[in-house]
Amino acid sequence: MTKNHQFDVVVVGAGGAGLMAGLYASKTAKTAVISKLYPTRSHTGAAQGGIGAALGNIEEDKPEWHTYDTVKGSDYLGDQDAIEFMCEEAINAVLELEHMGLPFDRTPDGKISQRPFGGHTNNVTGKPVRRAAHAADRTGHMILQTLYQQCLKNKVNFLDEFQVLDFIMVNGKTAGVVAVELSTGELHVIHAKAVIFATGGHGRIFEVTSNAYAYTGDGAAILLRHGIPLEDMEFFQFHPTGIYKLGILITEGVRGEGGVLINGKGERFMPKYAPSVKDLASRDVVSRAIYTEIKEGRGVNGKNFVYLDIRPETVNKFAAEDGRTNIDGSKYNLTAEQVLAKLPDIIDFCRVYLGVDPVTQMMPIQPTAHYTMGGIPTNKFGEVVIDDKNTPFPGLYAAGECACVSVHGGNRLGTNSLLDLVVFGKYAGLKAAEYANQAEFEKLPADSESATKAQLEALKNGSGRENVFKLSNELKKVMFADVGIYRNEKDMLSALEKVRELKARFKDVTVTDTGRIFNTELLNAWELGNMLDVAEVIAMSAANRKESRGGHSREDFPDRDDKNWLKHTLIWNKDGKLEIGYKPVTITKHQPKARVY
Amino acid sequence: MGLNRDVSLLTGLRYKGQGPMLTFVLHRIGGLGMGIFVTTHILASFLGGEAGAFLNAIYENWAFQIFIFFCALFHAINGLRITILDLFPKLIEHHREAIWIEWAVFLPTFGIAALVITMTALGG
Amino acid sequence: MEITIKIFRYNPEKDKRGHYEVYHVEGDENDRVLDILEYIKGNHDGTLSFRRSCAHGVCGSDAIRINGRNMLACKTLVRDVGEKITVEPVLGLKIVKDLIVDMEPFFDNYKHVLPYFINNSPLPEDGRERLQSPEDRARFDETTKCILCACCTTSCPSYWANGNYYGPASIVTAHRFIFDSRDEAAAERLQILSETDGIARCHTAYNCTEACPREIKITKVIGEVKMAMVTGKLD
Amino acid sequence: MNSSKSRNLSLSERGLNFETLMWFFTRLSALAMYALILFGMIGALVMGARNQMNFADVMRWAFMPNVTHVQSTNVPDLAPWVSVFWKSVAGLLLLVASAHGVHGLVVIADDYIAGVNGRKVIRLLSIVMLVSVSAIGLYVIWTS
Ligand SMILES: Cc1cc2nc3c(=O)[nH]c(=O)nc-3n(C[C@H](O)[C@H](O)[C@H](O)COP(=O)(O)OP(=O)(O)OC[C@H]3O[C@@H](n4cnc5c(N)ncnc54)[C@H](O)[C@@H]3O)c2cc1C
Ligand code: HEM
Ligand code: SF4
Ligand code: F3S
Ligand code: FES
Repeated sequence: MTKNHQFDVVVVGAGGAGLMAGLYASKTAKTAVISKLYPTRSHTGAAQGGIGAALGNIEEDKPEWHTYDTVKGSDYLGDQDAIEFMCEEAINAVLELEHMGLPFDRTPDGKISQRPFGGHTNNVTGKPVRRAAHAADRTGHMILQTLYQQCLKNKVNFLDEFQVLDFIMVNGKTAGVVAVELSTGELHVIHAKAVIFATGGHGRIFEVTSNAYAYTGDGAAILLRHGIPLEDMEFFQFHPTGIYKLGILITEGVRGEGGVLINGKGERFMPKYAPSVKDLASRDVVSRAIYTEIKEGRGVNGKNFVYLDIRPETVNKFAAEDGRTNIDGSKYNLTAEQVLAKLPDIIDFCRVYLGVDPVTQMMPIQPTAHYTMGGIPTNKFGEVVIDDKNTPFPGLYAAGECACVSVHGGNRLGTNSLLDLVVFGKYAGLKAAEYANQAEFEKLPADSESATKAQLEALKNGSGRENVFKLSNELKKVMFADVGIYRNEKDMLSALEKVRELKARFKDVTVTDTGRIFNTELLNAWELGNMLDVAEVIAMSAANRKESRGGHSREDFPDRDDKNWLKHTLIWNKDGKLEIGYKPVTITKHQPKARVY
Repeated sequence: MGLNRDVSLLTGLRYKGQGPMLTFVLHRIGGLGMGIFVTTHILASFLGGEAGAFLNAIYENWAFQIFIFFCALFHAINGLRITILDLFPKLIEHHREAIWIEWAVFLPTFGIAALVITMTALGG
Repeated sequence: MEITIKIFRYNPEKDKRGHYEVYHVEGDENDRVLDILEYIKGNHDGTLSFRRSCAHGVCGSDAIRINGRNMLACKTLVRDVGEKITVEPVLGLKIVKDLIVDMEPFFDNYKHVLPYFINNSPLPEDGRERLQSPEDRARFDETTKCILCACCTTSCPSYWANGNYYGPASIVTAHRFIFDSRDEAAAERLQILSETDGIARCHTAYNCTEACPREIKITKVIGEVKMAMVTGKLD
Repeated sequence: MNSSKSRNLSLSERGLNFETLMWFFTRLSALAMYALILFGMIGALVMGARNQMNFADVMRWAFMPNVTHVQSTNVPDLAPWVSVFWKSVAGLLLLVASAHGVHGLVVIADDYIAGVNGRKVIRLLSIVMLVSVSAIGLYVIWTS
């Protein structure tokens, strides 16, 4: 049995991007927000450190500097028109969040407080600048809560715990989505004029990850199956500081507050790799530095981790060496109380999961898979564009981590993702409503849910020779080892082969749960299908790009190659075969130059 | 479909709520016990006669006296703790210590009283 | 080490009532209870159902009863609870399947207390932020941490007795706004909480405070709201 | 900055309804009972209870300074105990305690009975109970 619904705009995903889109679309169009998790469970809630905007609340800052830092951070792969747009919009976006009630931390004179973050600099002096607006170390949590609350206030329609399984496309236009209601197992066909995908990333394809179980790349995989390309999928960010083994994130805010990285010999090593901003270099740079230390035998006790140290005495010693001062020029002096007040959740994570108290002990950390730079290609209004000429697909939008605008290019700057969500979520919502208000509903085909049914049936009726849990573990291992922080031709090709083998074996998977109500086993299996599809795309895009840029660093091509590779990768699924194409990068003011921190 | 939300008394009591939940339950029993006691007692004095004598016989029974004394003393001491913490919410952070003190006052007092009542009852 | 884990199982499509199933798995004292559940789902019984997402205690999906007390499966390590573990769904909400309960009533209660920022005064003329001193911001910091996991509400004896009670989580949310110096609807929220199913149903049983994985001192927070009702003081 | 301006709600804005007032009354009556009980206890001791009464009797007197409670002891002189003053103290304690106790029962009932009608019945019953217990109690105190 299938249930039908009709909305002008449907938003898939209720994280920061989805809620912002829902909030804005519902102002003028009949909108529903669909989410497989209850909205407040979305991964936006995990974001810790802050949201970037050149508010200049503490010291001089300008959107132009923010733009430049973002372009440089992206290793010149970001589209500069979109970056300019985002950085200009940033200030109002953050102020709007404040007006919605978001409890930002405050400066002594009552303004939104800001802290330094990796790659944020004063363009004149080159010194770190305080740009990350924050609410303790749970900025994402506060954004998610605040946006959800505003949606409740504005009576936005929610379909909670509905998982979207397919996109309905009619005559090359958007017609809706197919979703399963988790609590009943019933399929729902949701007829819509416009659909906005905001399903987040796919970091769960890696073994050590900061990402949620829900990060299985559903949105990207669904659209890929419908012939929509994915952009720059080889660019995946590995965050330097994840809790050893578990991958749980330790925010860059720790280094923003003065924390330093220490290797197995007890030395601070970042000055070697980034002489001017040191521990606050861009993430790809720091992750590689840690890896290099470990590879050269300077991990702790020969293991693959190093320490992050926020103990006040260490911080103050190095702050004095670096000449770091407070804004009024006085000596930088961090106290244990300040650590507790500014980083309460981090302290809590370390105590719970490591039994380590960061105020008196060092934290064992290793790089962890963190953020999907690539994704569904869009322009700066959130419209999905499907070719190298940026032709929009009618009625289809994407925003947030699943989208690739591209403002993050080869490497995302810390705090720019939350910014991306609110800015592009808003414009996707506005544009979708505008489109829906002048478009007609496409006629739904009679069998809109049949493909979905077939997919699910196949999972229920496989031969049972394979097990979802084992396949996904194999996938995670190979992706982390071979398409991880350092890459080379041989490993990537063998990974690609392995992923294809896993895809073949996936056909022999059977789910044992035959029930309808909360059949999480079935949906986990379906999600594994998405992860495999996405992983194949990543491995193939990565093997194809023969240079090092941002998060994509190759041992066999260690340098950036602007002559041949200053272009976005697009990858299509044509009848089960992946095809690669390219589109140019938009460059306005900032010509590529060497990237040193 | 699904199992209903009812929580039986037994299931509820088995929840490992630690000290404070225990004081909550005992406070409730104490309040109820006293309420019943006072009502019956007043009724007994009022009615007099046979019914009165019967009720009087119950509450003059030493075991019942110990129970009532338990109710009264616990309810009074715990009630004072609740009152103080409620009127000064800042102190609620120290509720564990407060409950420790409470037991430290209650147990010896109740112990001595129970002993006295029992000895009087057995001795007389 | 070998971990013996007893799990409450209920399949709504087959069973009339729940039962327990015991599993023996190899594990480490640093494993999360969630890791063990995942392992059992992957290797022993795929039908075992529970909610989870972030796996590090920030999304609030996996509130369950472990050894008789409410906790997040992802924030509880074997070393905290020992190698004999009993896992059951939380109390006071309808059990839908295995460890999954119907959260709707919980969120309905949440929606009851106007859980959103209300300020109808004009914005600052320069379009910038409303100002707030660090002290005023700190006043409600504690209650901004809530992840709506329901560990508190489903540990509350008063909520077990009466599902109409708004429950500690709703009061925590109300507190977050009542004591925010920028918010203007404290009075409405206090009126709502003064209803019979509101704050009067709290008898300071402290189970909520003990259960909160975000270490919010819920009973204290409730006490502050009660006193605000009596004194009218919001700072 | 609009900070540090203390925020206060007027009486009508606070949610000071019956429920809240009774919550507050329960705490105040608890304190009042403590005061009265201490007063009774000191009274008993001053009047020589130390010599003629045992611990349980002092307690009895404390919880209800009522002459009938003394009759059953071996205190010979009942005269000071029947004064209007002690009758008033006993009466006051009775009133406070029954209001406290009856509302306590309502609180317990409200925990389990959530229906609108059920709660109405409870309130009605509680008023009947409060009035009758107080009346009977006062009668007993005054006439004994
Ligand atoms: C630990 C951590 C810390 C971070 N810290 C920062 C930071 O400090 N600053 C910063 O800028 N960025 C940070 N980030 C990155 C940032 O938080 C994320 O990129 C961002 O929150 C993604 O938001 P989103 O709205 O795109 O997706 P999400 O918030 O993850 O939402 C995805 C939504 O899609 C729904 N969904 C998914 N698939 C389906 C489906 N098939 N059907 C229906 N619904 C579906 C989910 O239920 C969910 O509601 C951090 C990320 C992590 C993991
Ligand atoms: C010194 C004497 C007393 C003190 C300090 C005291 C204190 C309190 C307090 C603070 C409460 C509120 C508990 C809560 O809201 O959680 C309470 C409840 C109650 N009291 Fe008393 N009390 C005293 C005497 C009495 C007497 C004499 C009776 C009986 C007639 C009584 C019956 C009750 C009842 C029935 C409740 C409700 C219990 C509940 O909600 O669980 N109390 N008491
Ligand atoms: S107050 Fe604590 S226990 Fe209750 S819902 Fe919020 S986080 Fe969970
Ligand atoms: S457990 Fe319940 S009774 Fe009050 S203190 Fe917590 S809400
Ligand atoms: S899985 Fe997110 S809180 Fe446990």
